[in-house]
Amino acid sequence: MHLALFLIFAAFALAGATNLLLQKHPINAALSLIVVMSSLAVLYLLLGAEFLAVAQIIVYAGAIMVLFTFVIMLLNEGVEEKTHGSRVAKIVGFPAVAVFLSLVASVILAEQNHLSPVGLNDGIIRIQDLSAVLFRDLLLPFEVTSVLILIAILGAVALARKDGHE
Amino acid sequence: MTLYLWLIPLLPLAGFLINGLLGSRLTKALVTTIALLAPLAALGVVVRAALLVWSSPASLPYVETCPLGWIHAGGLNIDFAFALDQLTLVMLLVITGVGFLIHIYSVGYMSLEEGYARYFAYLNLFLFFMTILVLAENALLMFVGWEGVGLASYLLIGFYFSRTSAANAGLKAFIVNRIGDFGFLIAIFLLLANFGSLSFSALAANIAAHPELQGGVITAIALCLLFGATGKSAQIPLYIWLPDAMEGPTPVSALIHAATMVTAGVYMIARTHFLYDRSPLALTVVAVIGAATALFAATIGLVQTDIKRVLAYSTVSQLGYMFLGCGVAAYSAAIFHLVTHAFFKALLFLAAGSVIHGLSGEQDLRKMGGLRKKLPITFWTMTAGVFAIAGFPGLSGFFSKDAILTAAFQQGSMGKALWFVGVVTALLTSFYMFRLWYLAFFGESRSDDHTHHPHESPWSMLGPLVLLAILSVVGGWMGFGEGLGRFGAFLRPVLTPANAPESSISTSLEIALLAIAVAVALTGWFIAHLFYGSRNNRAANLAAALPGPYKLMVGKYWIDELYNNTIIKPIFLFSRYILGWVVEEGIIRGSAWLLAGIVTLLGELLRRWQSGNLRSYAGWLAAGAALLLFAILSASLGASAFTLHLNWAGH
Amino acid sequence: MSIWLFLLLSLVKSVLVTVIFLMGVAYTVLLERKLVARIQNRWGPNRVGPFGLLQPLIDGAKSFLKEDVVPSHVNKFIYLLAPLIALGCALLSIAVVPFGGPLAWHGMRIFLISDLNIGLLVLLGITSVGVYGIALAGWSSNNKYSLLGGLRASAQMISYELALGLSLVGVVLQTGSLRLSDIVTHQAVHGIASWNIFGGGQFFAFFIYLMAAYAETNRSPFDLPEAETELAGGYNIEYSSMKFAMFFMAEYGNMITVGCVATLLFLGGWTSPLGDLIPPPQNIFIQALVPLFWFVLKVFSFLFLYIWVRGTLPRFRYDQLMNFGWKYLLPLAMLNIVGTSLWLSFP
Amino acid sequence: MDTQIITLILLAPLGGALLVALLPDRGKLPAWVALATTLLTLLFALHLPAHFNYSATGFQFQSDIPWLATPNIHYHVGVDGLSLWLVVLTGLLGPVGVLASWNVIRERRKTFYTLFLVQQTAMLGVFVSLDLMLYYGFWELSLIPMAILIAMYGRTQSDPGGPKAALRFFLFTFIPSAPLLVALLWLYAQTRTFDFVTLQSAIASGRIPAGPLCWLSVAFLIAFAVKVPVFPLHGWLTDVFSEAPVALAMVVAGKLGLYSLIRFHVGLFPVQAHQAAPWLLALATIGILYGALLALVQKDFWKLLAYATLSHLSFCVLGIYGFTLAGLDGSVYQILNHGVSAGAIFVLLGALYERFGTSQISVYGGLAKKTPALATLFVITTLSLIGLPILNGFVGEFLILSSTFTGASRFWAISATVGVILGAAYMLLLVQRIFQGPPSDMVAQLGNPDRDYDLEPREHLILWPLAALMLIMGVAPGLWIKGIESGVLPASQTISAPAKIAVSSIPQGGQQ
Amino acid sequence: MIPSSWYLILSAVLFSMGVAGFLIKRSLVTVFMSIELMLNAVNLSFVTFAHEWHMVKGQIFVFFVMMVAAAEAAVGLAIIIAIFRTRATLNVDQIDLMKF
Repeated sequence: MHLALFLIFAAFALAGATNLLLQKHPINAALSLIVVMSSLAVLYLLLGAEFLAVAQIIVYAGAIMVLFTFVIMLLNEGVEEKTHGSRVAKIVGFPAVAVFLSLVASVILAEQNHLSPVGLNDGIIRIQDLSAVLFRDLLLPFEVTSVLILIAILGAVALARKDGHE
Repeated sequence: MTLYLWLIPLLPLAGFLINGLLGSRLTKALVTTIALLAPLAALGVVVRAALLVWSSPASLPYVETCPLGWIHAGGLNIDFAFALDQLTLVMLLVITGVGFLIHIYSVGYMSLEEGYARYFAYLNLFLFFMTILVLAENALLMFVGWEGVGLASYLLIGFYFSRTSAANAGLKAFIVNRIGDFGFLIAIFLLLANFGSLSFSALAANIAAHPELQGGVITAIALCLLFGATGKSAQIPLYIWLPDAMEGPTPVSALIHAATMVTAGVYMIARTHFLYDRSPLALTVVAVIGAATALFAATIGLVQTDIKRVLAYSTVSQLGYMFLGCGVAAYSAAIFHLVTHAFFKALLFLAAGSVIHGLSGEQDLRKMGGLRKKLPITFWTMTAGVFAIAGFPGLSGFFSKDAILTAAFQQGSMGKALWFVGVVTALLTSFYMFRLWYLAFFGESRSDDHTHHPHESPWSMLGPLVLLAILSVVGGWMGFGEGLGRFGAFLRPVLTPANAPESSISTSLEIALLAIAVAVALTGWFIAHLFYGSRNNRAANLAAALPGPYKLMVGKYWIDELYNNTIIKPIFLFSRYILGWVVEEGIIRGSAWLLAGIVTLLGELLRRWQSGNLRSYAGWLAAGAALLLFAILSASLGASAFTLHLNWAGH
Repeated sequence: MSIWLFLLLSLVKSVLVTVIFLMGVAYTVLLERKLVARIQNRWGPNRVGPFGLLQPLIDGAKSFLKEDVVPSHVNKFIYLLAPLIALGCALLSIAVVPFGGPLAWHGMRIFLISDLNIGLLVLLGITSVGVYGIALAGWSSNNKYSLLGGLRASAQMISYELALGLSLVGVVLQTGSLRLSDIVTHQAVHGIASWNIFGGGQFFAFFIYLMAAYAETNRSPFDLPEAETELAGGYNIEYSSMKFAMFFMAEYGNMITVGCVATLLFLGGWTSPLGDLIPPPQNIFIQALVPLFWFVLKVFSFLFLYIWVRGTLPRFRYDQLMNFGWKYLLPLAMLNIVGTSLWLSFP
Repeated sequence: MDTQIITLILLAPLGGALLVALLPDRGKLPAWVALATTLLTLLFALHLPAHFNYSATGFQFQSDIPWLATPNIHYHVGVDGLSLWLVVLTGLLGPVGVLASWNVIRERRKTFYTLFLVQQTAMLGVFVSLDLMLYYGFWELSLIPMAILIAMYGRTQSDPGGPKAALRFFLFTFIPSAPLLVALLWLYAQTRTFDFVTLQSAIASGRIPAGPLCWLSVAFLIAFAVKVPVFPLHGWLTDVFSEAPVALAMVVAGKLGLYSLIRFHVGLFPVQAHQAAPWLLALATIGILYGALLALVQKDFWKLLAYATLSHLSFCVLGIYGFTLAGLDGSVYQILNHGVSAGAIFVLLGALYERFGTSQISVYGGLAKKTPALATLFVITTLSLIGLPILNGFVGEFLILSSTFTGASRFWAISATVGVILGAAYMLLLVQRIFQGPPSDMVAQLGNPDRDYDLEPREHLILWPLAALMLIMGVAPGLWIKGIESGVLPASQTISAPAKIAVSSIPQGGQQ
Repeated sequence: MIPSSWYLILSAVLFSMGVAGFLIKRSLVTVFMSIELMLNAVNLSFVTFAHEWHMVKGQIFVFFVMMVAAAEAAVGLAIIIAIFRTRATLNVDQIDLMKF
């Protein structure tokens, strides 16, 4: 069952990602990204991270991607046209990506047997534990992040406001 | 007993500060009172001291030390210490006395000048430093006075600073003096290095305690000091500033450049004679320089036409006499000549000043003449001065000059040569002095403008003249007798050379020498009369007959030009071109530019990287990531980073 | 018990709940029409069946039978996808709602499809995804009114989601759990006195939740995405027949869902307002049905409130809406959290 | 109080900077605030000599607060005789600088005074910090505002005057301070501490191998030598002098570098310093003569001043690397002298530049009639600069030269003494060309005759105290030297006893 | 029971796809999306390791990543709007003024 779920949603994720790459239209890309995120949420669930799973949905799917779609609608962005900006991206970038992927994969595969397998509901981390750590040990980072977000909101407002009035 | 020596410099200083800082706000009368009170009070203190000392000579030398020291650093301790002994007392009397007279004279002379207060402030400042110079108990404090009087003379020579020539003269004086001071400084360093002390008494004691010390370092010190002295006292090779110094107001020439400051070198040699006594070589050098300068300056004086310059060169030559005296270890004689010279040369200058004042600024002898009637008092005082310097019997110059020559004559064959030079110089001296006398006062006026008539000076100027005339007539008698009589006796405790020449020469020979001296003086007068006594052109003929020597003398042997072309110009050229262009711009700046250029070039190359295209950046980023990862993996050989993490995680 | 039995039971429950839920939706529509009619002093639908009780069936049939028009200028895929998302989210959210007492069979609760210990969060998550339906619909139908409607919808829903979530925090703080049934049982003790809205002192929270819920479900007075008078129907202007019906059902389904949530979180869920005054009945069936009754009662009273407000209040202007959301509701919610935590930390 | 006073001294200008930054840039308000601040700082700084224990060596008024655990950086400040008067001098130059830029800085006063005060803080910090990392921080901080201000307020309109000079200054001073940082970190890696005293003992104990130490000392030496500047590294000086505002130019050279040389080069690496000494003596002497000769032929008085400064500061270097007590006294004293006299001359030249708008000496001439007070003060300052006795310059020069002669090297001492002659030459030449002689065209046709071109009260307020200070420092150097000596005593004791050759050793003395 | 390396591989692949998306996408918005994709991939491996070592901190980290991502999205999108306002395009190949 676990295997099945993993395979299904991993497939979803990969499909979504591929679609993201292939789609020419931003809105479709956004949708496929949403798919990826949702399936990732399920994978989190499988990994026993309930809270994160829901947070993934709420924050990513529910907020961030909505923002994306909102912006896409606002700017009414069409299909992206084909332009040739830089050769570097092709000449250097893709081989680099390939190398990178192969390296990481090799490491992971090499270290496979050091890793313990994942059961369906082992190592579930309860929200209580999470919040305990978050609000006791890591209170300061938490607060700092909140300040960061506040600043981000202000910055966003400042940036997005039209220059004309006030 | 306390002599309040510290008051002697401080009173003029007070005068300087008052007049200098707020002189422009005070009334002229007030300025004058302050300016005159300062030296008068100083004179009073000196006279009081003199009287006290006279009653009890045993109390000398008398030292006053300022309780809070001056320089106490790293083992060398130098205090503000004033010492009074016979030598100092004599000098102080001359300085304050003559100085006071000249102050009075200046009141009349400068009455119409602007910068009246400034003038007197400078004059007081000079007195301050000069008294410090003579009162100083240690070499460094003496150096303070030494440089200070240089400053004062700089300021006073450049008094008419809007005249370029005056400004230049002041600058020249200061720089040349600095060059001399260089020697003085080195001497001080040597003293410190070898004796660890600068106090004259301590030094004298040290030298006395080490009879084995002869020549060597002592010679070095003595020569360095001599170098300093030549700078201050205008001897070869550093005499060149003194004639130019005549740009200053005449009283200044009288006070600083005739009577007092320029004699500082003589004073210093006398003060440190315990060093010279140990170094015959140094003494010889002193004598030779003195004699040479005397003759040399006299020859130049023969043909000068500016009345003040004639006097200036005669000053140089008289100073040469004093050095000659020091050089033959006849210190008292030198000092004696110093004193008499202070009298008559100050007199001469002041009289010349009176003439110039009467002719409203005319200094050229060729434009004078026939002033005997118009300026009678000036004429008579001047006459006294001329006869005194020419060395007519009974007058002050006669005694002192003769004392020096006699002392020289006793110094073996070398001494004879020096004596001969001295005699020749005496001849020349009397000649050019009488030449001046004739040109200025006899015949009829050669002035080209007859608009304004020469007028006698006010009494504020004539008073000092008369006083000085009297002094220079009778002043010599205090040195009359065996070994300079009373004067010598007074100075003996200080100035007896360690190795005194024991030769008291036979009376007959002494008479002969006197006769020669008198004869020489008369000859000079006669020749002068021959040439200038009546209207003729013998002088011109002679000049035409000997064009070479004449040009040479008129051109002052082109020493100035020589220095200018061999030292000053090269230095400037070297600095401007070699240092300024080659080294500074070329090497130092150049290397900086080179560095900057290289950096810029690299920047040019590297900035191409920044294409501004997001995707190319992304490409490089990815490549970097891959590279980094590869590096990390290859770094953790075998056991890859991963297992390390696992172990760290405690699995 | 075996995985297969689990799946089977879940399936059965889902089907039943969905059917009942859709029926509920249909009759909510009827209820609204009736009530609004009475408010406007009319007789609403009363022709079909007694008191027009069969009206919903007719409506349903009508929307099925209508021609399904797909405009040519639309982005077809998304145009079709949007209503599915909307309805799907609406239906999904009911899955975690416990609508009956803790009666269990083979260890599985009967009146609850899935009992998650993060049920509340899941609810929020699903609601947050629900916005896509409207937004995409508005965009894909390639029409300026609908685009405006979509933009309005997404902006408004994102903004009010914050207030909504924050208003629930107070409750969660009091219970210490995100499991809905825990929250309910936590309020069960003294009946109405221990409901969060009263005993829990979450009255402001309830108010905020109410407002936010109106906005989240695009109901008046916040129904700007579909403001007929200005946008001629907003995001669903290009939709017809079944697809339109889907949006319709989604909207009312959401209404019911937020009603359930309000009931669970503030109004004591299925527990009786009288608490233990009435001794629990012996009969197992009555014992099972009494809570169900209470629950439905509460939900429908909440829906009544909804409709009442719609019938009486005028529509906001958009800037007013935003101001209200960001400048009043959000700070109020935060204050509520602070107050609650203080009250909890100093009992 | 005694432990907090230094912190107060540091905080006063910093707070002032903050205040200026916060207050509006309205009229002269920033200038007034800055003036008040600097005066307050001076007041605090004067507390130090008042309560200083002159008999004791070592640091006083210390406060040592751990700042960071890793790396182990402390806020450790304190003064000894060496830094005591430098702090006071910096405090004194604060108000002088503000008043000097009173009218010169007309726009963006706020920026100027803020940065000026920050710079003030940084310099004070350099003098008082005993933790090397703290010191380095202040050191860099002292460079940055300087560079910015030079770039912003470049004097000549010939763009890019300011920026170019700033860039040059930046390159010259920043590049060498990078090796310095490396050296500091290396030391830390070896000793796990940045504390000056600990490091000193650690190095003295010989725990650190000689080879690296040599390199470290070189890194230190170069970083400081550039800032002094020592002879070949003075490329930035002329540009900065001819560009920088007076208030900054008067502090840019000298103090910091020389202090750091004594404290951190000689203090930390005595052995290496000894090895380097011959070279430095040579360089110093060359610098003296070179600067003097170049000053002799400059046509622009800022450049002249730059080379003069090179010459004067080389005297200090000469004194330091003679390693005699008197020499070190003299050097530190000469730093103070230079601070006072150069400050005055800068204000005076700045006044000239402000009035007549040119630094070409040839344009001036015969100015003394128009501006008597200016001329008088100029002459006084000049005299102090050329080391006329009973003014401050003489004491320092004499101590340095005599101790070099007796203790270190007669040849260099004599050569350096030649510099004294040249010094007099170029300074008096400057005086003559500006103030004496017939009035030049520019002076002759000065704008409106009724305007008074002489000094304003503000300038009198700056200059007369400085002039008085020159006299006092020349007559009673003991007041300062007794403190300085307690400070430099260790620096000289690690080396050789003050050179005093006993009378008994005369015969072998004296070969020139 | 499946090996957690699978999750890791998946996350690696997703990450690489994100990078690739960054490289090939022309529209600023989609480029931004690719970044989000990378973040998600990394989050996945975080969660995996958190599960692997039963460390809460791993999940906390993801939580923080999410928060930061939210902030970043807000600012980033605002920037994008601003860019669009000025340059009227979102094509990264035409937005390359920030070059030498």
